[in-house]
Amino acid sequence: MKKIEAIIKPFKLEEVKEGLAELGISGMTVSEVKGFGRQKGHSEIYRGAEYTVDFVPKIKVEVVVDGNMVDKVIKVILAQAKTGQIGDGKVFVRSIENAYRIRTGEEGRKAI
Amino acid sequence: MKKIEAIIKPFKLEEVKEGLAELGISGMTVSEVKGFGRQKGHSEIYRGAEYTVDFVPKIKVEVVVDGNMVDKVIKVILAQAKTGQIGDGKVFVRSIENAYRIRTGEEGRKAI
Amino acid sequence: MKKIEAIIKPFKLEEVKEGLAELGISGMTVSEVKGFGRQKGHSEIYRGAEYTVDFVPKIKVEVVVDGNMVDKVIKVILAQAKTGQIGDGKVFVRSIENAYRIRTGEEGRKAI
Amino acid sequence: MKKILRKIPLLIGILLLLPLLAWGADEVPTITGNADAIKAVQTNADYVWTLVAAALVFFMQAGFAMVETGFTRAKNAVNILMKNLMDFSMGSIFYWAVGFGLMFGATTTGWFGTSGFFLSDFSPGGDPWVLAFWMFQVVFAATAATIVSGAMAERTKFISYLIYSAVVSGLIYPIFGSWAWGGLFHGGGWLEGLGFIDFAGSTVVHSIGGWVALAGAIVLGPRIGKYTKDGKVRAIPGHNLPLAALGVFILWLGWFGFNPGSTTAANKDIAMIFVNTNLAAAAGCILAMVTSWLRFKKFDVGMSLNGALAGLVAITSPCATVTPLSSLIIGAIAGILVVLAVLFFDRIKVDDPVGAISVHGVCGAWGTLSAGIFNIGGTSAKIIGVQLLGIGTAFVWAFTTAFVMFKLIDLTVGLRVSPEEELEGLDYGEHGARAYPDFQIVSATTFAAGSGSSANEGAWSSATAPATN
Amino acid sequence: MKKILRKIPLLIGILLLLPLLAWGADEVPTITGNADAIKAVQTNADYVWTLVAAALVFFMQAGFAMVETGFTRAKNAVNILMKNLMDFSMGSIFYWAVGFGLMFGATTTGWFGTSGFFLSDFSPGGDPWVLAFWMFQVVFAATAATIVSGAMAERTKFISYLIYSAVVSGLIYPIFGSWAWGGLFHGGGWLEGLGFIDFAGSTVVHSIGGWVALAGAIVLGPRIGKYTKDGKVRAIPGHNLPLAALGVFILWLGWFGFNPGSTTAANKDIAMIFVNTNLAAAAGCILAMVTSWLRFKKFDVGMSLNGALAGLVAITSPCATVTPLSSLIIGAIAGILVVLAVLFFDRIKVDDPVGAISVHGVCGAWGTLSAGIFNIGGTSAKIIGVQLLGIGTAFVWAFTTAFVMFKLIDLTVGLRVSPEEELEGLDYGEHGARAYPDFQIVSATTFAAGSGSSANEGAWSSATAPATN
Amino acid sequence: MKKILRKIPLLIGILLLLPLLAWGADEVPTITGNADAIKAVQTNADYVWTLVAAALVFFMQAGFAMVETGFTRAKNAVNILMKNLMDFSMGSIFYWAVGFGLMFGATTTGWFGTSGFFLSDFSPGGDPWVLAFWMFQVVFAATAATIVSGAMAERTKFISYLIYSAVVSGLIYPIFGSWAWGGLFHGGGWLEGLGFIDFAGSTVVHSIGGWVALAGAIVLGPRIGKYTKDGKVRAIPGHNLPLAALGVFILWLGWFGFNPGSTTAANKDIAMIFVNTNLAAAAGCILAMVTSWLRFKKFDVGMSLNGALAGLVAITSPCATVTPLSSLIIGAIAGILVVLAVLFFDRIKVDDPVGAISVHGVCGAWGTLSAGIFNIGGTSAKIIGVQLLGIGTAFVWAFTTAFVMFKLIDLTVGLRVSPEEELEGLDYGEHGARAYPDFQIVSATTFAAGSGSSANEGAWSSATAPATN
Ligand SMILES: Nc1ncnc2c1ncn2[C@@H]1O[C@H](COP(=O)(O)OP(=O)(O)O)[C@@H](O)[C@H]1O
Ligand SMILES: Nc1ncnc2c1ncn2[C@@H]1O[C@H](COP(=O)(O)OP(=O)(O)O)[C@@H](O)[C@H]1O
Ligand SMILES: Nc1ncnc2c1ncn2[C@@H]1O[C@H](COP(=O)(O)OP(=O)(O)O)[C@@H](O)[C@H]1O
Repeated sequence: MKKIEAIIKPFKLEEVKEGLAELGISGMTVSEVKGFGRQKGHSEIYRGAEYTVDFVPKIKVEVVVDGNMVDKVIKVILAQAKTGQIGDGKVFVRSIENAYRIRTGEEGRKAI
Repeated sequence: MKKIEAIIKPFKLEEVKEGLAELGISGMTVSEVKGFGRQKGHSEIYRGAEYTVDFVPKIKVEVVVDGNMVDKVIKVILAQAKTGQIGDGKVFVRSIENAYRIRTGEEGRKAI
Repeated sequence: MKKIEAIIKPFKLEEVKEGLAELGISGMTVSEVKGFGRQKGHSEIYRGAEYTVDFVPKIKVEVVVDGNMVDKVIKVILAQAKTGQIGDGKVFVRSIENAYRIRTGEEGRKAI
Repeated sequence: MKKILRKIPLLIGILLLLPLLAWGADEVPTITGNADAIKAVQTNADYVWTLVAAALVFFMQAGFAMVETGFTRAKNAVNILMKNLMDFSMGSIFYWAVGFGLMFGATTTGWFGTSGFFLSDFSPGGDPWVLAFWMFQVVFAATAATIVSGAMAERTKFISYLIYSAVVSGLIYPIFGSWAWGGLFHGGGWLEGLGFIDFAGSTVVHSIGGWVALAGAIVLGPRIGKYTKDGKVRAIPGHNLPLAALGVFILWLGWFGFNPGSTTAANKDIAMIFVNTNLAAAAGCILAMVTSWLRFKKFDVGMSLNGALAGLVAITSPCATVTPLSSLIIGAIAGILVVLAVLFFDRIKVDDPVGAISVHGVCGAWGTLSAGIFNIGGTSAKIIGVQLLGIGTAFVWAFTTAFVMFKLIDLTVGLRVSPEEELEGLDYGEHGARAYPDFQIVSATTFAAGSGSSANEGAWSSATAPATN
Repeated sequence: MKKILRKIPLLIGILLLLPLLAWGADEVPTITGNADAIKAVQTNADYVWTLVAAALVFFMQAGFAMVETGFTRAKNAVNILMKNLMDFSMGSIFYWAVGFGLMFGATTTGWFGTSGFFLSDFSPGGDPWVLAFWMFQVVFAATAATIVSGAMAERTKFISYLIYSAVVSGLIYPIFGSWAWGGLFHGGGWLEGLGFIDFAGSTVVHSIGGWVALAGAIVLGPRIGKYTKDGKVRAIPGHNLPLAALGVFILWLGWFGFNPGSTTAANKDIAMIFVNTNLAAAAGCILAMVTSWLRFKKFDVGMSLNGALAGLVAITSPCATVTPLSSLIIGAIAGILVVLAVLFFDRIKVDDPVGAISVHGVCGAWGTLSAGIFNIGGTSAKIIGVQLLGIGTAFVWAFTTAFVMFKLIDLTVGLRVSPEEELEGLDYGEHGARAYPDFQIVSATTFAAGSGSSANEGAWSSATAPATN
Repeated sequence: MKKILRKIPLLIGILLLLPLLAWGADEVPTITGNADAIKAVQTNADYVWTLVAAALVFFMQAGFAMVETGFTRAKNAVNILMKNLMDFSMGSIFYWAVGFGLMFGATTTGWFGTSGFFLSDFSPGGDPWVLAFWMFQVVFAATAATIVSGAMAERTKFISYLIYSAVVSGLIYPIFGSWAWGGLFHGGGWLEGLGFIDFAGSTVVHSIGGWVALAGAIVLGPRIGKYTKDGKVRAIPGHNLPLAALGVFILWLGWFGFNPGSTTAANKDIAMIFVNTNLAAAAGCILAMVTSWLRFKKFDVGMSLNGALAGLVAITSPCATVTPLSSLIIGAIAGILVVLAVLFFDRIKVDDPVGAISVHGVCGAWGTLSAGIFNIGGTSAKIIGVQLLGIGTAFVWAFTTAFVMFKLIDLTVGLRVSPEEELEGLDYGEHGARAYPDFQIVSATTFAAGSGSSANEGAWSSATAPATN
């Protein structure tokens, strides 16, 4: 089992979600993060003093899938999250040793 | 060392925390996430237009423990976070190469 | 490739970010988390009833770097995030199998 | 006092409609003409003052809405707002149709009025005083109703709320009101006949509202999570204290209509009422802060805000008949009382999210009693006895009728939402909405500890199988 | 009615400036002296009432600001606040310089006034009535302008906003106003000459504002993401419903200045206007809730809030000339109407984030018509005909001139921000600021689904290449 | 002007208490009876106006609370709210006990009054004018005190706040007030004797508040993180701009009581004061926006809001004695001035989170000067000289006494919270509470950059060892 973690632009979430759903992926976990990278945050002004918000809002999508699905999932994410502009984000892949479904106690593939 | 990551229902956090504390686990890191899965979000209505919030609020609990604790920790989480209803969440296990305590610079087991 | 995950005190973020920037690290992802550990949260009072907030706010910094950078990065984080007080946080290291840049589709080292 | 107005001859009626033309260039002024014109101008001033005061009292609805929203959780904010909006709207209609007639209509029995329903006392071209008076009274009726919503917040079915809100402003409030205030218009009640002093309604409005709230909170039971399994009180903090504070400032402002406006006449009496109202509020606020500091070693904001309201509620009855110094003392005692009352009701497991029972019920009773004790013209056992009789009658009437009403509602449509809906928040269940969709919401209680609470919610959650969260 | 005031001789003028000294100890009062003094006191009361009412109407700016902010997204909150702040500020200056003269100046053509610019009707030491009257009128002019901002929210360039805001309060509103209300001061318009009834401005203020808003929303087009690619309506929920509810309460309060203050005289007429205003608002609120419940099986908060405003807008025209019962009916119909109108405009793809067109345009027209139908003195085909003529004229005038104006602005400075700025929020783009920097903001729409919407935004995003987000 | 009232014989006193019964059916009106009745009606109108205005000024407390809360960080919101609540409550009590007597009591020295403490000028049954007057004055005193809290926000100990708040409203404000306004009641001060014009208190209230604030901000020093180690200004953005904007609207409304209410009489003068107040605010708001746009290329919301307040503060002194056109100019200059002043104080490292010193201190001084320059009756070197003398005296008096006071507080109970508490927020440290427990809070500054700032906070944090965060 692998965990695929994608850092994407917030307004791309819906497309990514739909792409994954079409692959038959039934679950994912999403969170709000702040990204720091080539894409710069902007300067704001508050009563005459400027300040730079270095971080830009991003969405982190985490999906745990069976090994054989990994390439498809990555392909979908790369396609759906792309605008071609700086700041589109990253996809990281790593392995997971085991998974459990809390409701049933099922383990491994059956859990996801 | 292993990292155990559990996605649970928010109102189960306290029970999970207490269960882990009873095992002698001294630390954990928790964050707000949104889950997408079998459990569906609900439809809301705003001035006559409906919209569906696909994601449901979940809590992610991350605990890094020594290898020999893993099974106990998983057992506790599976027990404490369970309601038996769809959406109870998942537990994922993966290995960690090393850990450090920032305050002291300690490394490995001593750090957690 | 390795992923370094640091749980730090929120007001240390800027120093950590600057330290990493000096190393030439060009990106990172940051999120708000709540920590539970030796450092205790505080009691609040609301119209006569006390309640304890067990969790303290922390920042999680995630950086994916090439293997040869790992030690330098850890050293910088340990130095910059330290106050010497309980609750300074942890650094966890784990390996990543692959990384992609969404904008270009680049893979591996080139993606980070 | 106002009755005399209705006897002014038609000539004057016309003068008033065309106040300036009355002295046309060719008309020679006369002494009696002048005298009539003077009365007409004073009457105009009375109308302006009474209606401006009514507008200020109306604005208290915004104050209640903000206080109650601020003192409860984000997931129930829309529900609270809707309740406050609806109790004024429903209250206006029911008070127009039924309540005003019961309260101020002519009475044969002395127990309630039987004329003036649907504002039938007014006919086009006739004396409009009944309209000005109604306007001032309707905002009072709605205040009584809105007090209740705070104590029953975060767990009451919306449809049940609509029902009881109509009953409170259409029946429970006006019938008691007729006993104490009927004589201000066409009625005449037995309590006022005995000399009961309740100038602007510490009892008539606030205690009545407070005791209905008490009945409601008892019938409903506490919110899930308010008590641990071993019965300890858990804090459920309000989600937006700036809004709550804004609400208190708005209420304080509104009280400058509530109390001095109760003269329903533009005269010099209002000066002392203003000063008394303000000093009592200030003293209540300070003493509640000090009391909370002595008890908890923190300057508690919730208690301080409630303290200001406690002082205002207490001075409502005596505001026209005590000295400024007495007002300060009355307010100060209310400020202490409200802190103790909040702790008391928490302890006896009456869960009142905003403190409405303590502020309006308890301090309303105290204020009414204080009107007897500090009476500017001296006090006596008889005066105090009548005050106590009024206080007791209000409790018995409001608590009993409300208790029966809530039980009936509970047996029919049901009073409380399901535990699932309560956990998830009433905003979704009743209104399909969220108050703050662009903000990341975290329940304060998610990250808070409370020994035994988990078992409590856990017990519930395995029993009732929540589909959500 | 007020003209007579300016004929009061100088002697009285002095009396008024020194109202009490006039009866010095040694002066013997006379009958005519008394008669003059009575008029002076009544005049003082008129000033106080008119100006207190103006203050209440001014406060409606806060109400509009809160309603509009609450009903839109967090990322545009600063922009909405700035617009509301600026339309009152700019409006004050432009109405002072130009608008008041066009509306109330002496007219030869009957189409607009040509005197009284820059408040030139006032000279130090002269009769200050023009100042009191101007103050009451300027808050009305600003109301008309501020209505527009809601319908055009979340996508309009700030600089273009400043321009159209000046044009609305300096030209579009006052010229129409001169036709219906010019005779209240030095002017005299053709519509009022025909007997058009619009006591406090359902048409003059609200419909004018609403139809300008309609033109603006059409020229702008809908917000990105409001419709799916197959044309289905998507909800874009407002981010702070407690603020929106507070805004509605503030507006309701302000209307107690708006309607009864339009007497510009302290007299008994204001009582019925107060009651009518209140009953219509209450009925509108309830009926909108019921209608929303019948349609969606939920007690919709947005619709209920709009329902209260709908009732208020509708009763603005007839408030002085219908009975309380009629007011209740007028408000109730407005409450139903506003729900249907919001759904209608959504369906025909006119995107009005706060419902301004439905509330002010549609219900303003209904209210004006109802003033004919329910007229207390009886109705006739002629009365109704004149009302319809007024309603139609307002639509043609406001919509046409506004449409041309918006097109011109669009062709020159541009009316709409770039899609990048719209997606990111106008707060950063126009003001370099965020409304809530300490809160974690999540767009409600980020986690919401809407079939086909992704393609919609996707299509956009690949076409226009957003540099941010 | 009001003194005459107190000479009205007892007969009239009774007439007023029972205004309508006085003309019973059998009583024959007389000329002198009528004349007396007319005075009585005018007096009633004066009471109503003065007290309605006082209510509006009271409401400014809500405005200040919202502005100050909105312009500071979420972690200190409860603290700010408590301060605003308490300065009015404490101020009411201390002004009742001491302040009013010092300011308006009979004086032998001409430096302060020595009678009328504890409202002893009033006795039951006597003339209640002193109560109406006190009510209007107490809300002014509290305004002066509340101005200070903004400049000292986010770092002042709560207990120290309570102390200085009492001193400001009990001593510093009333003693200066007695010099300029004592003659409005029993006193008589040297400044008013020279002809100093400060109709509603640009200097007496606002500059006094502003200069006390300046002293406080200097003694406290800037907030942690406000300056980088190389001395650059860092922005610490306010956390809730919609609340701040609401606050400004409320203040603007309140000023319609503050300025025209200062007539303490219902007369025609109030019309020009209303218009002047409004035009100055509008011009200040626009010019501040334009100035900010010229400087930063953004339409700055914080500056625009402060600009409106700047215009209001400036027109407070001259509002009754300049033309509307002059008002517009005075407000416009204030709007420019406030932007420059905010930048100036930031640069000289006086950290004023809400801009209170610039708005109230600087623009108060400008307004007072402008009353001399634009005086409707013409100006002269002497007039301007007296104005300058008043401005200078206010600065010296307020700054010096406040500086000494703050130093004394600092040496005894301590003025500033610990750095740990400051970093964590005063809400927890002082009040054990959070303003928004259901929201995810992120400090704006956590994710913001500022060169060198880390070193700054780092230096602190290793030195003082924070136990939390
Ligand atoms: N080395 C890294 N480790 C973790 N996250 C990273 C790293 N580099 C970039 N990111 C994340 O990816 C986001 C996009 O990166 P950025 O450099 O801005 O653009 P691009 O993806 O187009 O190269 C960043 O905002 C950050 O969240
Ligand atoms: N493949 C997955 N990868 C990551 N997270 C998942 C995955 N599937 C489910 N989840 C998380 O687990 C939560 C619960 O899953 P769900 O399918 O709703 O119910 P259950 O756990 O009972 O099967 C989801 O809300 C989501 O946060
Ligand atoms: N076993 C663990 N697994 C995951 N996170 C942990 C663990 N232990 C501690 N943490 C995180 O590290 C933070 C700091 O730990 P704490 O015990 O308070 O102090 P210290 O780091 O000084 O030992 C905690 O708040 C929590 O977020």
